[in-house]
This record gives sequence, C-alpha cells and structure tokens, in this order.
Amino acid sequence: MDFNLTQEQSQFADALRRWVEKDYNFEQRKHIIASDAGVSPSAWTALAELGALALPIPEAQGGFSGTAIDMLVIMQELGRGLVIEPYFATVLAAEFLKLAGQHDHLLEQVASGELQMAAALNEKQARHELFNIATSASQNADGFVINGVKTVVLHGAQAGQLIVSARSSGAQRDSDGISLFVLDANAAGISRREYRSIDGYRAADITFNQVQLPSSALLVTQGAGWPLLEAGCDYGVTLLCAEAIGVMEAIFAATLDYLKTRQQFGVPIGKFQVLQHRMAEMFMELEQARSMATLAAVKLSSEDAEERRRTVSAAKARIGQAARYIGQQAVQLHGGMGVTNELPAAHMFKRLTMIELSLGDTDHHLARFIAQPGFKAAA
Amino acid sequence: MDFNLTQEQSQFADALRRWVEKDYNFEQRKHIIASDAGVSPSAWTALAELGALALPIPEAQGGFSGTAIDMLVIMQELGRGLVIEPYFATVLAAEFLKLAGQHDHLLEQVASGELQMAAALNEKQARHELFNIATSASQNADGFVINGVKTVVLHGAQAGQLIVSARSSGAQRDSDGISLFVLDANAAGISRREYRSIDGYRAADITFNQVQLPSSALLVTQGAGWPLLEAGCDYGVTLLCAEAIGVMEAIFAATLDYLKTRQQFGVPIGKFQVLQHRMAEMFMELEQARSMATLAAVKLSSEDAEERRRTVSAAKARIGQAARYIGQQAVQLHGGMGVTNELPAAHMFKRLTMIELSLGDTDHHLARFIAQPGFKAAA
Amino acid sequence: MDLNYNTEDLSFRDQVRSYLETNLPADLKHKVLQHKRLHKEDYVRWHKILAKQGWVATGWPTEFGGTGWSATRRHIFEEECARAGTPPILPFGVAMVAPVIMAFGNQAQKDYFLPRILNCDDWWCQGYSEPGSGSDLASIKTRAERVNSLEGDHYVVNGQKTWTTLAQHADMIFCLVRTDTGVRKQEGISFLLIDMKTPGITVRPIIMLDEDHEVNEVFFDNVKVPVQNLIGDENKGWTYAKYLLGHERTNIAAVGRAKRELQFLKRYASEQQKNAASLLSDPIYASKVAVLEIELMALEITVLRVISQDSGRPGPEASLLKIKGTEIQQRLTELMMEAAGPYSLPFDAAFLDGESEHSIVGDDDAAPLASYYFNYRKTSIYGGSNEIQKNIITQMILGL
Amino acid sequence: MDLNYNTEDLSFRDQVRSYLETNLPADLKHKVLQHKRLHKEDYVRWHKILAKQGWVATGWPTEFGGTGWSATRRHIFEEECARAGTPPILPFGVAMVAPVIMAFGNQAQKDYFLPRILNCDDWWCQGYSEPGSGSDLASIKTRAERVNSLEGDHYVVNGQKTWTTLAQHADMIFCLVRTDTGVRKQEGISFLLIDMKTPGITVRPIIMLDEDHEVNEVFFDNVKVPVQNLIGDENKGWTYAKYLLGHERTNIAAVGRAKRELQFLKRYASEQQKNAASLLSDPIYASKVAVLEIELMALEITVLRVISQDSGRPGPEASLLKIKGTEIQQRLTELMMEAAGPYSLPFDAAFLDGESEHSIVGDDDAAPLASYYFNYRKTSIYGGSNEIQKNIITQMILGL
Repeated sequence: MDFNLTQEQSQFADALRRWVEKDYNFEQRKHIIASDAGVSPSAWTALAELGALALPIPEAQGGFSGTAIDMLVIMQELGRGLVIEPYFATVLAAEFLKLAGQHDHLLEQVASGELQMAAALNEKQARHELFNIATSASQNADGFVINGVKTVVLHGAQAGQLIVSARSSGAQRDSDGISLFVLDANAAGISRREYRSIDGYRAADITFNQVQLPSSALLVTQGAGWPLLEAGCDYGVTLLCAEAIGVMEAIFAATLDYLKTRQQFGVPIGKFQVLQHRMAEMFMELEQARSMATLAAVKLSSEDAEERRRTVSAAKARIGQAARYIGQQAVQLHGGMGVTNELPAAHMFKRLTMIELSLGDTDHHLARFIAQPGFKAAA
Repeated sequence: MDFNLTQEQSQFADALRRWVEKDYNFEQRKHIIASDAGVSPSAWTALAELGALALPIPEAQGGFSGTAIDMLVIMQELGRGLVIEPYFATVLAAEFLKLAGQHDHLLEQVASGELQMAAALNEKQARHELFNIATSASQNADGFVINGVKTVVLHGAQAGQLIVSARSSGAQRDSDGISLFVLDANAAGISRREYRSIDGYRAADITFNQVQLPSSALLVTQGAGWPLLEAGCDYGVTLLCAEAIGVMEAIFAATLDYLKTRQQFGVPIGKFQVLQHRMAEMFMELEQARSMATLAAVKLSSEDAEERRRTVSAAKARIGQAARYIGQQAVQLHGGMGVTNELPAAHMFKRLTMIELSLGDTDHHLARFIAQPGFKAAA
Repeated sequence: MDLNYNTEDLSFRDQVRSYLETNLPADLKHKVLQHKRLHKEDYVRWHKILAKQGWVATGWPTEFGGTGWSATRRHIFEEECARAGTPPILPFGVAMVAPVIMAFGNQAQKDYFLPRILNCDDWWCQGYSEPGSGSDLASIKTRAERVNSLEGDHYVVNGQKTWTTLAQHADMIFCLVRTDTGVRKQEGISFLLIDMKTPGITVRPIIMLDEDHEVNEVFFDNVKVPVQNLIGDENKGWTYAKYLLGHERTNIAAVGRAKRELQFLKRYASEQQKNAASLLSDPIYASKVAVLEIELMALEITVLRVISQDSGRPGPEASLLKIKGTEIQQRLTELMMEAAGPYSLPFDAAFLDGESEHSIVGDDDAAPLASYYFNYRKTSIYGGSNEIQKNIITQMILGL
Repeated sequence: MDLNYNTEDLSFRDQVRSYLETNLPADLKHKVLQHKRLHKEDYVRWHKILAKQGWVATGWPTEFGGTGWSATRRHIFEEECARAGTPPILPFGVAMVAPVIMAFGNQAQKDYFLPRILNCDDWWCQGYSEPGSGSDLASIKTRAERVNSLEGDHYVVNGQKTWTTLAQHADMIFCLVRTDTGVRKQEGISFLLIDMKTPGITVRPIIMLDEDHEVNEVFFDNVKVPVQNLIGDENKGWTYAKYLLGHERTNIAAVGRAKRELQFLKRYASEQQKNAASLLSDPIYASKVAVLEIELMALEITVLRVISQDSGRPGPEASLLKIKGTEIQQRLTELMMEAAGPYSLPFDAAFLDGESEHSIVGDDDAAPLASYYFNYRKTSIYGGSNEIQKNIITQMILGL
C-alpha cells in the first residue's frame, strides 16, 4: 500500500503551483472574471504548455494517458489556485469521447490545447437527475435531430464542441432511451445564452432547435447511453472532489494564518480555545475528505461499476459535508473580513459551495450510495 | 399573554419538591430500585396525599380537574426528582377513561390513590406505530375475547386495571378496526412477566390468552378507537415532554455545579472556553425545549385535532433532540464521573434517553409532524 | 399561563394588518418578497409612509412622537410588517442614535434631531467599528481633539471607521471617538454626531460576498465637528454605547421574517422535483424543513417568554435570541439554495438590482438565492458574533 | 499511489483468517458478536490460545517473543480479529507495561515479567489516574517513600488510584507514584510495579452507567514494595509514562470492530419494521447509516495513510484517529439503540452475564443495546478525552 505521489506527479503539481503563483494570483484572477471574455486565453495556453490538457488524453491521441490519481493532483492545484478556466469542462467532455473510444481527432485537439469542450447534460426540471432528460433526439435519414434546452452548462459558450445527452425513446425519467452525442457548438439551430456564475465561472443555457447531426455524432448505441453518461459524470465528480480538496487546503491555510495574526483583546484570536477546537474540527474534516477523494480516484477505474458508483457517491457526499463545514467556519473565523469579496477566503467559500451543488449535491449522492444493491445486501 | 404559574401551581410544585428532597432523594431512590417491589408504597401514599393523583381527575370524580399546564408543573418536579413510581403509567391510563367519559368509579379510585393503572399499547413488531396491532378482540355473547401480547408496558405488573388496545377488524396496520378496553389486570388468561428497565423503572410483557371481557369493558365504539388512542397518547407524550424538562433542568444544574467546583490544571474546568460554550449551547437547547413543552401543554386541548397532533409531535421531536444533546454533553462534561452509576447525572441521562424512545422517538414524531396536512398545505 | 393575545391586542393586530394591506406599495412588497436588493429610495419611501401614520418609532415614548406601545404590541407590529413584506425601518436613526439622544442628549439636540429622524430627513449611519477592533469594540483609535477657535469650539476628528452600513447614502454618522488616550480603553471615549458632508470625510465601499455594496469604510481627515454635536459628557461615550447595544437587540430573533421565509421555502421547494415528486415530499428534504420549522416554533415561544418577562430593556437572554434567530435565518437560506440546486449558480446582478424584470435564466425565484445565502453568513458575525454572544451567556447567565 | 495489499500481505491475511476460523472458540465468538459481558476466564482463554500461536504480542520485537510484524501486518491482524469476533487482548500487560519494561526495565525485570505477560500468567492493571487528576495526569498525589530495612530496601506506598480497569482480577499493577514532592509536578514521579496481593491494598468497585463492574478504586495503605520493582530511575517515571501514552493509541480507531458492528447494525435494522418495510429501507434511517458508513470508509483510508507514513510510534495524528474512531463507535451504538426502539428499555443483567441463554423479553439482539450505548459514552472520555485530543491537534499540528 502506498500513498505517496510519484516524482512525475509531484513535479506536475509544483509546476502548476508556480504558474498559479506567478500568473494566476488573486488580482489577476479578479481581472479575468471582470473581463468580457470571462476566461483567459493566455492561461489556457499555459495549461496546454504545462501538459495539463494532454495529461488525461491517451498516448495514442498525443496525450500522457494520465490516471485519475494523476488528475487528482492537477485538480487539487487548480482548486488551490481557484482557476476558473474551461479546464474541468473540457476534460469532462473529453472523457466521454475517451470512454466511447471515438472521435480521436477531437481528443488530439484537446491534448494540444486547440479545442475547448463542454458537457451539456443538465436540464431545468432535472435538478440532480442525469437521466431526467426532455431534450429529444429523433433519427432521420441524415442522422439525428436534436430539440431541447440544456441549462447551466459550465463554459458552454466557450466550447467548440459539445457533449449532449438527449432522449431517443422512453419517458422523461427513464434511464433507457438515452443517447449521447458530440457536436459542433456552432451548428445551425444552436443558440447559447451566456452568464456569470456566482463563483466567477462562465456558464450558458443552450437551446437546440432542430439541430441536424450526422450519424457519426452518436457516441454509443442509440438509446443505450446511460452507462456511459453515469461513468463520465463519475469521472467529473471525482475531479470536483479533488478540486474541493485543493480549495479546502487553501481556505484552511488562510484561516489558520488569520487566527495566528489577527489580534483581539490583546492576543491572537487563535489563542481562544473555542476557535482552536473549531480549527481542529476543520482539520479532521479535511483529512477525512482527503481520504475519500483518494479512494474515489482509485476506485474510479474499478471494473465493478457498482463499486465505482458507491465510492464516487460516498466521496461526493462526504466532501460536500466537509466543504460546507470548512467553508462556513472559515468565513465565520475571518469575522467581518470573511463576508467581503476582498479576501481569497470568500471566493474559496463560494467555489466550495457551488462544487457541492454541481453534478449532484450531498443528498443526491447519499441517496445514490444507499440505492446501490450492496448497501442492503451487506445486511 | 402570560407565562407565569398560578399561585396554586407554584405551591403544588414547591410541595412536591420538598417531598422529593426529604423522602425521595438519590439514596432512597436507589433502595427502591433495588427492592423486590421496585416501587415504593409509601411514596405512592405521599403522592396521593399531596394531591398529585387527584390533580388530573375531574372534580366530579373527586379530583381537581387539573389542566395539562397543571400537569406540566407536576411532571417537571417528578422529572427533577427522577421519581420512578407508577404515576405516569396511572395518569396516562386514566386519561383514556376521562376522554371516553366512562368508568367513573375507576377514576375515583385513581384520585384517591387506591388504584394504579397501566396502558398496554405497545407490541413488538410495532416499534413506534400505535396503530400496528396484532392483539385481537373478537366479540362473543358475553362481550369480547382478547388474545395477544403487549410488550414493555410501563408498570404493567403493578397495575390493578389495564387499558388495552386490540384489533376488532382490519389488517395489522389499519387505523380502522381498533378497539380500546379497560380490564382487571388479574382477569383469567392474563399473565405478566415483569422486569427492570435500564432507567430504574419496572415494566412487563403481558400475554392475553382467551381473556373474556364484559361488553362494558369497551371504551368507545368497537373498531373506532383510533382517535381516542391517538389523543390519549398525545396526552402521554405531553407528560413525558414535561418530565424531560425537569430532568434536563436537574442535569443542567448538576453539570454547571460540577464545572464550577471541579478543578483541573489548577482552575475550575468551567474556565475553559470550549466547556463554557458547550454549556451555553445546552442552555439554549433547554430553553427551546421548555418553550415546546409549554406549547404542547397549551395546544393539547385544542379543538383542532391536527393542531394538537402537530404541536405535540413537534414538541416530542424537539425535546428528544435537546434531551440527547444535553444528556450526552452532561456526561461528557462530568468526565469519568459521568459514566459511573454513582452520580445522579448518570441516572438522569438514562432517563432522558429512555424518554426519547418512549411513545414515539424523534424520527417518528418528525415524520408525524410532516404527515399533518398543514405541513404541505402551507406551501 | 395563557398563550393567546387578549381582545384588544387582537383588534390591534387586525388594524395593523388592514393598514398594511392598504398602504404597503405593491412594488416594494414585491421586491422584499422576491429577495431583491433594496435601494435608498425604497427605504425612504416606506419610512415616510409609516411616519405619516405615526408608526415609525415603535420603541419611543409618545412625548417624542413614538407609539408608546407595549412590548407585546411592538411584537405584533413587527410580526405583521414581516408577514406583509415591508422594507425594514433602518435602525441607525430610529432605534440606535435616537434612544441615546433621548437619554443623554441636550434639549437642543432632542428638538433638532428627533423630528428629523422620525421623518427620515436625515439618513443615519453608525461609526463604531474600526479596522482591528472587531469584537473588541472599546479598542477605538479614531481621535477627536478639542480646539478653541473664533467661530466656536470644535473637535478635530482623525481616524477610520469600518463596516459602516449604507454610509454611501448617509447624511449623518454617530461616532465613538477617543478624546482621552491616557486612561483605560473604556474611558476616554466620547459620542459625537457628525455631518457626512463635512470636508475631510471619505467613504470607500466594501463589496460583500454577494457583490452587493452594503458596507463601507469611512475615513476622517481633520474633520471639524462643532462641540454642540457632542452627546452628554466628554469621555462618557462608552456608557452611552453600552446603553445602545442593549437597544440594538430588539427584534433580533426576527421570527416574523423567518416565518415568511419559511413559507417561501415551502412554496419554492414544492415546485421543485425530486424522484418524480415535489421536493417538499422527499422525506430527507421534508425532514430538514420540519426540523427548522419546529426550531422556529420554539423560538417564537421563547421570544414571547422573554417579552412577557421584559421589564424594559432586554437582558442577556437577547444573546440566545440573537444566536437562534441567526441560525434559523442562515438555515433558511441554506435550504433555499439546496432546493434551487444547480440553478443557484447563475449570477444576475441586473435582475437583483431591479434593472431587468426577469432573470436571465428565467427562474426568478431561484435567481437571488445563492446571493441571499452568501449575504446571510454575516448575521452570525455582526452585532456581536455568535461566539461573543455565547461568552455573554456564559458570564451573565451561567456565571462561569 | 496504490491502495491494494501486496501478494505477501494478502497471503498473510488468508493465513490469519483461516487460523481464526479454526481456533476461535464458538462460545467466545458468540459472546463477542452478541455484545455480552466478557469474564476473566474469557480473556485469559483467548490470550493463551493466541500465545500458543505466538501472536499475542504484535507490537513487540521478536527477541522478546513478539511477532515483529510491520504496521501493515499488525493492521491486517487486528482487522481479521475484529472481523472474526475475538475477545480483545487486554492492553495493560502486552501493550502498556511491557513496552516500558523493554525500554527502561533492567535485565531481571525483562526476564521475569515479559514471558509471564506473553503467557498471561499475570493479570495487569494500570495505576495512573487518581481522584481529582482527570485530564491533568501529572498531578499525582500517591506517595512512595523509600525505607531501608534488614530484609532489603523497599518503598512504602500510600494513596489512591481510580478508574483502574478490571483491577478486581489483577495480579499486578503498574503505578505512577510520587517519590519527590519538592519539585514541579512532572518531576518527582516514579514508575513502580506492585503485586496486588501485598497487604494494605484494597480494591473498591466503581459501577458503570450500564451497571457493569469494569473499573475500580485501588487504595494503598502502607503498602511495602521492594525496590527491585522500580522501573528505571527514581523520579523519571513521567518520561516513561509519556512514552507509554504514545503506545496506548495503537489501533485506537478500531476500524475493524466498527466494520463488524456496522454489519450487525444493518442486519438488525433490516429485521425491524417501519412503515411496513424494513427499517433499513426507511430513507431517514438509511441516510443516517450511510453517513456513518461513509465516515468509516474515510477513517479506514485515513488510518492506512497514517500507517503508511508511520516511522515507528504514532504522532499527533493519533488524536484524529481517537476522536473519529470513538465518534463512529458511539454513533453505531446510538443507531442500534434507535433501531431497537422501546425494546431498549428492558434491562436483563442475567442475560448479559451469560447466566441465561435467552433474554427475558425474547429479543436477544436488542437486549444488550442500551447497555452498549451507555457503556460507550466512556470512549470519548477515557484515554485522553476528545477535548484533550483536540488540544493536542491544536498545539502539535496546527501550532496555535
């Protein structure tokens, strides 16, 4: 059993951290958020040059065939730096192509940094249910026609290619009848409405109006997309968990530093036992969360899909709990400064909060954990 | 609006408190628990002489027609003193007669202290479901024949008369088809198996084997006992809530005293901020619990049965939460002494724990609160 | 024991309710109920409407134009306002500086300021906190030096205040300033009223978590304040400040507003879907709502118990009300955001500010919820953090 | 990163598992799995069985008869024992006094005591805590005065120890005693081994919450202890005690037992009914179980992370393991009691003690659960209360 990072992983993390410190610090990030584009082309170039985009892509497509553990290292660093570029969106979308073993040319473009992607999976009525899909895909002579609206698509307006889940058959909440497509984000009939998210990202609602796709756009057998959809999103959840660890490490360090320097009643506030124990509890939350992020990354590639679902959902639920506690308490311990937008801690808190609500919240993943047959079978 | 006790209520409380201090202190109580009888005939006489038994009984039957608020005052004192006599069992059982407006002679005997009663409502498979009844009542020429087993009947072996819920018709979990009876606890076919409870009470499992009852034993229309069963148990829940307030006041006071006197590292442990804030949280729990016990006592007689159910269940749920927190933390703050049987605090903790599990636990009452139509209708 | 209002109180409640039905402007009500940002003119408009009715100053005696209501009536009034969805009457004038002026001000100060406060002619703000002071309020560094001059004696004020709520709109600020540095920190503090238009005052916005402009830093650079604006005696300001801190906690539990927000939460959750049913039907979610509702039921009775025992000013029980009240408020916003789920993410400042009728993603209920959640994290920090409140309970009630 | 055991470790696990299947007596297993009280002969029997296999002293080096296993193997062994339901090897001899004897005892002490500990010839107990010492362990008052006499030098011990676990069975006690009163409290303490049969020793039971006799007070009235029974140097006992405190935290997380108890909890809850279905199918109850199960999954990985970094003795991370481990254990007992509901009330000491085959009310699974819950409240108090553990994290890890 070995919990150490490889030398390559450590070097990757160090390089990313140095880049964040130099070119993606708090002030620079603030300017990017306030800019019209809301993302930074130069940051994207840097991520590509650092190899972060090639990392998850198979070697055959010009990547490094990085594992989920490798990605855990990357996402922690991006979380620590609160990097709001379309990295997660792109990597998540690319995972669907990898899992489907299709569209190698797009993976090559992702690896080289030429292509940004996004996964358009969510719909308004669905809340956290991935299978709750009203967007339709009807087959015709030329391929498929897509109609519907996808909401809160992270970096949906930046993406050159989209992964879209749509319904080929069945009722709105059936897991059967789901199809997955990859398509040009500028195809005729697509309109995108962009907006900011409260944690500084860009997102979009995307309307599909009689969008004609070729047959090659279909990723797996028509109507049988559910296992792929779940597997791809479990990958996304694992990335978010890793990101959350990075954000929590950073907000924890900032809070600890604040407790050591901020004076009240003539002493550093870190001398008050109630605040000390609060920090001790945050420390324990962080360590337990870290264990679960690790476990999820390890089990993600499990051949037993139930084992994967069970572990990934356990991790998201546990990390959601930790993220809420650590975020809220970090703000509380920062006092008045914690509720202003002026310190990084506030932005970390917002990001942690939105991670909890993304790709299934704590309650959703707790229910999914319980729904795995093993939960009751063990009894 | 007025939250003050009347002069009579205050006098009643004072008299009970003086009696507990003199004749029912910790050592005396320990001897009663260890005795074969497990209850104290002289304590019973004292309770009768103090008027505690007459209090809830209507004036027409020789009582004082005390309200639920009057009973709240009594139960708080009995809780504070950890009195383990069959008072609650008797008063709860008598309430069914009062609500049914029947068997006045039994009420007279209760008021005078001649009769102890018990309510045999629980069955093994039911957990907290009062309507979940397998015990059968079949009508015959002479009245009714009862068959079945009632479990964990508080002071079931001490009682001269029993209230029993049985099924006249319907499936095991139907609320229709329930009948309620009052019967002589020594009737032919009844066998009682007595044991101690972990909090120092006596309880019994009671088997009914072809027990023949006269028609007069039926309290309300055959098969239509459910509203009476619910109302009577809501009365019982309200009494338990009041008792819990008394126990919590006592354990809170004992803990506060311990924090002020127990020295560690050269200072009273009450100087440690973490323990101070724990006490502040226990204080708030107690005050919130007290508010709910009051509200339940006031709403118990509401003509709107939903309002009664909603408030009583809210109170039991809230007080269950407070009882668990205060009990566990009181033990924790007492350190090693808290986990021995030598201090009253340990016994208070045990009683609080068992109150939470009696007549529906916290989850049960939370679900009942949600099930009231008003919960969703407000939306 | 009797938990019902008496007949007179009930008819008072009906009177307030029907007044609010008639006089609360629909657009203001809509903004409040929809969690939108309120602007200066919204506050002023509602203040002046209530002033016309004579109901602005519910805590003042009648001699100064207050209502002279009992604690119960004030509670009823606050409940009804919360129920109807009125904008708040900001506390800085009516509830904070006015009681100090009444108790410690001179006749000229009373005659000039109190009617202007009643009618919202001046927008007041509070100059207590300073950078670094935090929970240690008495550690004030802003200096006021008394100077004799031909035009009349005045103070020269230098220093900085912070967390000054809505100072960007203010005409007046009441300040704690240090007039004697040679004594222990609670002594040597004075209570000054300062015109915000005086040269040398600069206001710098502090942007909150939710990107709203709610508080400010206020800088004083050789600001001349006439001695006529000193309240009471020089160096006695800490006494007045403590007097005011008690007043500040009135209605701190905010039960009325919490009840209204609970209704919003239930309505909103009942419109969201989970497992092909309403989210409010989901056992897990319903259970969280029920726990919160019960906590609020309990708090309402706790408040009424405190009111019924109230001989005048709130005692240390106010700390309990503050802690429980803010916990409930924060929990409400938390459950709202959970109900909105991924729809919490879109940030639509134009909609919150009332510049667009509908939110960009089309869910007007959801649009403000994450902002609301983030904004309300302040409630367990300001007005004496909840940790400080527990210290008060520990010392004043438990004697530890 | 690799979370799998290597092939050698896996075959070791299989070896342990099959050994336990063959050698763990069914009656002992039954008692453990059914949460019954264990008696002296139960502990001794299992100790002697393991001793025959050479597996008693998993933390000792081979030169003294220990297994010499790596941290990973010790973990595997503990997991397998927990899984199978073995009685514990009590720590007082093997895990507590033995390491001190090995590190600081003389050759004669090693030669005499270590083999007897290995074979359970002596039942040991621990004499650290005194009335009033609590978390302040160094505040020891029990005195030992050195006396010269014809029969050889000895100490005369006077004082009292408390919370002495299972002292009623003990042959030997290791004690911290004060040999110098003129210095600061951590100095002037010595480490003595005392024969419990020495005249002047009295053992008084302390009955626990669950009415079990688990701990005692031990009184020393002019008890003569030969100087040969002093460990190391006089007045250096605090150093040895601190060395031992580190060892005490081995396997404090008790993940293996918690996993076994989680299976019991699920099985038991699946047999209870709620809303005409299994309690384990109830969303609220299932959710509580799931949260606990996930916490345990996380703790298991946290333990493995600590083990993998372990250079020898556990560091301050042991405090994290102690807190989380005991929280999980307590929560398990809480959920078991909740599942039993009203069936938690009956108290059946005869059944718990093994005097009757079945419990009086007929639910053998339920019968011990309330006792189990009450008994386990101690776990957040003993071995350094969880508050003390948080102090350690605060100081040693966070540097506050």
